[in-house]
Amino acid sequence: MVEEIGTTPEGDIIINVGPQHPATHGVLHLVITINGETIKKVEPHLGYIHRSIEKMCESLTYRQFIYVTSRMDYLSAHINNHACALCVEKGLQIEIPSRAKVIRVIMDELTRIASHELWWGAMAMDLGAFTPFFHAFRERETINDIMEETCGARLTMNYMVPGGVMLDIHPNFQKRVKDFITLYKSKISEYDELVTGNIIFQNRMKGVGYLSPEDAISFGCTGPTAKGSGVSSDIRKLYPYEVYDQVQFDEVLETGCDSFARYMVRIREMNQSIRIIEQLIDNIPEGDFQAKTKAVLKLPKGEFYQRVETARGEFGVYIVSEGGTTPYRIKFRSPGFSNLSALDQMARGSKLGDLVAMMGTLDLVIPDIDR
Amino acid sequence: MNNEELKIKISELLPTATFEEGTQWLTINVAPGDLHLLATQLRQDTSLFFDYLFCLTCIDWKTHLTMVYHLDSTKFRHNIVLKSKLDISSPAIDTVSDIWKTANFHEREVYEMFGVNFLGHPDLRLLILPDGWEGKRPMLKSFEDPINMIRL
Amino acid sequence: MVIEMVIAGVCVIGLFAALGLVLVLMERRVAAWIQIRLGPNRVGPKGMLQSLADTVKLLVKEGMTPNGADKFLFNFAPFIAMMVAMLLMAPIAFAKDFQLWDLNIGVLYFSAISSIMVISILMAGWASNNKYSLMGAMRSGAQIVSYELSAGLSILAVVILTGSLNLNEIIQSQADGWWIFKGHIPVIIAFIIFIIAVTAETNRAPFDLAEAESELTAGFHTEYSGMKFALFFLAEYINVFIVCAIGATLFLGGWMPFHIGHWEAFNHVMDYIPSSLWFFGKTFFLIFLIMWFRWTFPRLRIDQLLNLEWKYLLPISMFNILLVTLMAILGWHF
Amino acid sequence: MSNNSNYKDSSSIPPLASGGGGASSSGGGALQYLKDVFNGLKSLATGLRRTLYYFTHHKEIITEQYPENRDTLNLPERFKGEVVMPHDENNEHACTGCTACELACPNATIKIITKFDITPEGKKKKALDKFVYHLELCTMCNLCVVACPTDAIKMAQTFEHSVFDRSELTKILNKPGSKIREGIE
Repeated sequence: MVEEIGTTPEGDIIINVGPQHPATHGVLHLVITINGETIKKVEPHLGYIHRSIEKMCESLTYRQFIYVTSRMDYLSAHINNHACALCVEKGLQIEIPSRAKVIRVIMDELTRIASHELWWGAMAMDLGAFTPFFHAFRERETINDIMEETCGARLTMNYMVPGGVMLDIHPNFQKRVKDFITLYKSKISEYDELVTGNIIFQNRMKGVGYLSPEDAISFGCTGPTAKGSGVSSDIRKLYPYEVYDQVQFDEVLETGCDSFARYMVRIREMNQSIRIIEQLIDNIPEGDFQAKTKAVLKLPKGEFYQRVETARGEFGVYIVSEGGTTPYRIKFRSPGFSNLSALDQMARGSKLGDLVAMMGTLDLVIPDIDR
Repeated sequence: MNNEELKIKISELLPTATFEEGTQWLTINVAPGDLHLLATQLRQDTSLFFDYLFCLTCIDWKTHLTMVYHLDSTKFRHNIVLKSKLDISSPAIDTVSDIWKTANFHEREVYEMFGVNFLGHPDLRLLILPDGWEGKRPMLKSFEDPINMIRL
Repeated sequence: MVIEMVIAGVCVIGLFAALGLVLVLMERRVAAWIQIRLGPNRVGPKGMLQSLADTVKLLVKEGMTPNGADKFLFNFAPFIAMMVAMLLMAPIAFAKDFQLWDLNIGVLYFSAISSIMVISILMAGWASNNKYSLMGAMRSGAQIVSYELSAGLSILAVVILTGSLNLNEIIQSQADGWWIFKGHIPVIIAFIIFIIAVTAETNRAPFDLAEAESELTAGFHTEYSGMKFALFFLAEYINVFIVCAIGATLFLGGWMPFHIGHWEAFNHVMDYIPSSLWFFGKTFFLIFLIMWFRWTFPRLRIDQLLNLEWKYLLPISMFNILLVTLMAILGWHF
Repeated sequence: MSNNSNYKDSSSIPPLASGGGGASSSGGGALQYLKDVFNGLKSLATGLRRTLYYFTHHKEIITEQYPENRDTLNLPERFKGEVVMPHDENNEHACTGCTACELACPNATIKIITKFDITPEGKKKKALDKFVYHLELCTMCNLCVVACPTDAIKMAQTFEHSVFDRSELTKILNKPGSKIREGIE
């Protein structure tokens, strides 16, 4: 008859959430211990999509390894590529043309909006509301179309190269981005109507997944996860790169420390990204889109670290060079990996349904965690 | 604090520490035995307050391993890098997961990829690799796997 | 007598199949339009035959029984779900003078039989030998038992006003106006509570915790496949139809046309519309309402679900019963 | 919450979380209770109005009916579908066989086989024999196109690459009998 399996000596049930589970958005495997509906422990098991990108990069040249990083956090592909390009440029000590800088920042911010749009839809779907997913995709598709026109791909662009960007922007680029901003502004109020203001949603989010500011720092949480706990961690503000020190934008901080605060950070961050794009889109300087670089790039012996802000938090590229054409060692500090480590602490004591809300607001991208 | 002040302060805390020149951030070489003590002081000293460990990794130099800790302070926004040389045959170092909780996962990753034994780590198990990969240390330069690795 | 029963039986089974197909298609269309999609448009004209194709697929699929499952209960559970749905069909008046079983305690019968539904879900969840299923079943048990209360109390509001448990008499009492208009505020409150409670009772989103696909993969029917799953699926839609039919009967006058007091001419025109059309129109309006909820709201958490019932719906409906009683005694209704 | 209180118990969850699903009450009198109920229902009605709008406005539908709209499908000219080698009307291409693309490729997608042609002056000259392109390995990173000194290859806008046999994805890009265009070094 029905046998007793998968229980702890205390009589708690052990459940495998994932690797094939609708709420883990990929192949995340969480082993959770529950007592009734109450979670006692969450233990992530990773590696289902681990491709050892760090080791792969050791055999690729400094031009080649950038495209691989699009496959990590595929929703922030531009920003990952950007970080690698910046790090290589730091090693080569070359200054890139200001046109390239502005294009890069616009692309980054478009990526950030696209990523947050997808997160918004997927998170609402985790909570059981399917409709927002499709509505979010309407706006996201517009960004993807813009990317496709200029970069030639929708998801893994490989557009940032050491020295600038691979191709100049498409002649339609500025017009289409402005069209997108108009569309976005007309639709963003629907997001509040459908999800943010909804009483069921607020109750599902408020007070769920408490993460104190001290813990957020200690767990190395960054991006909206830390900002939702009131921890200032925006690399764009703290250690500005490219033209972020020349544009006006606010670092979004919420003090709720719960899932709703993290949700609001992302919604407000999209508006800030729009603000940055609006400042830059009409002021793309004329000139080259790429600095002159040698055909074969060789980094001097040494160590180079570049931190950037992706849609999920701080992304770091650590290149150790021995002076050759390929990196001796590359370490990618991915935001999702650190953010995930806080999940256990957040989830203990809450209900099974809350776990979904927490994972939703951590915005986990599994290839980013596994690398 | 700027790099010079940090240098003086850290020299006071740990006289045996040596500093690297020409690096992006102040880089400190520490003996593995001194690391945990220095890390505790770096975290707790009110004028240093390195509360944010943003990167923890390991480099295989074929002759030895180097543990690298990148530290940031959310209060003062100064950064330092701690480095510690480990023996390649049986690498071991004190854990810092009691100081920074993020080190828990990062050390587990380094443990399975480089085989570094973190003394005092609460939960030193495989995190990313599947069962049966204990002690294989796939990120070492000497690692060979004819089945899963494709060389171009 | 026997021939009558056979005819009725065949009709009910035919109605079941037809309703299942129509409702599934309707659900998919409503979902698609709300989600700015087109919906099914491949099979048949405008995708009309999509649900038929799905049925064929489910029919030919292997109905697997997991190894560790309690085989008898596992295979029996979907049939209970279906039987309950069939039993509930009996007292419903589909049109004027068209009722399978004119029961003098029709309302009570409905309340009693619909509670049995939970047994099939508990059975399915327990017998599957799957932790997700078990949790879904337990959730469903807590949920259905709780929401029975407020569903019952809101039905009671109409029973108090009518003074009868007979569905036919309840319909007849609405000849000069439906209860939702005649009973104004208290009946409207009762109607809203009824809709919320039956949405929960039929395990529909936002109360679909028993399935909760983002938490429990598929809840109590995780292990079911093929025709056994189809029976659960069909039972869910039939139940939606039945509760909406009951709602239409009690609050919106069943097959009774829309009448306003003594406007003889207007009432006469309304009488020309066939009574079955009135019944199905009202029922499908309520079904649309429930589908509309499903595609708009996020799911509740289990403790919030129970809070909603015990802290909000139940006190309100108890107070409402008081109001209705007062109204019935003092004759404040129209 | 203090620094060290690691694991919150359910009592430390702010009151909102334990509030009802229909509304959030954290104390207060009957008036507050009714207000919560009303505000809750209002927020639900806002959402319902939005979805009803889309239910009734079919012009907003954004579905692309893909196989049917093949003819009108317009891909941007930069879209990276696969690597092709354009040939002109004389069956001539611009590839010198310099292997710059082969070196630039991160996945060994391109393999260039060269041969030696005899020029009219009687000298031996390196020329392209076969440009082997493994589409199944390609990640469309565009590095080969950028690396090509003579613009001999470019990205095509095709994207329907499914085949039944994997070997069909290995392509030879230079057409049979083609030769290098005059004047390209």
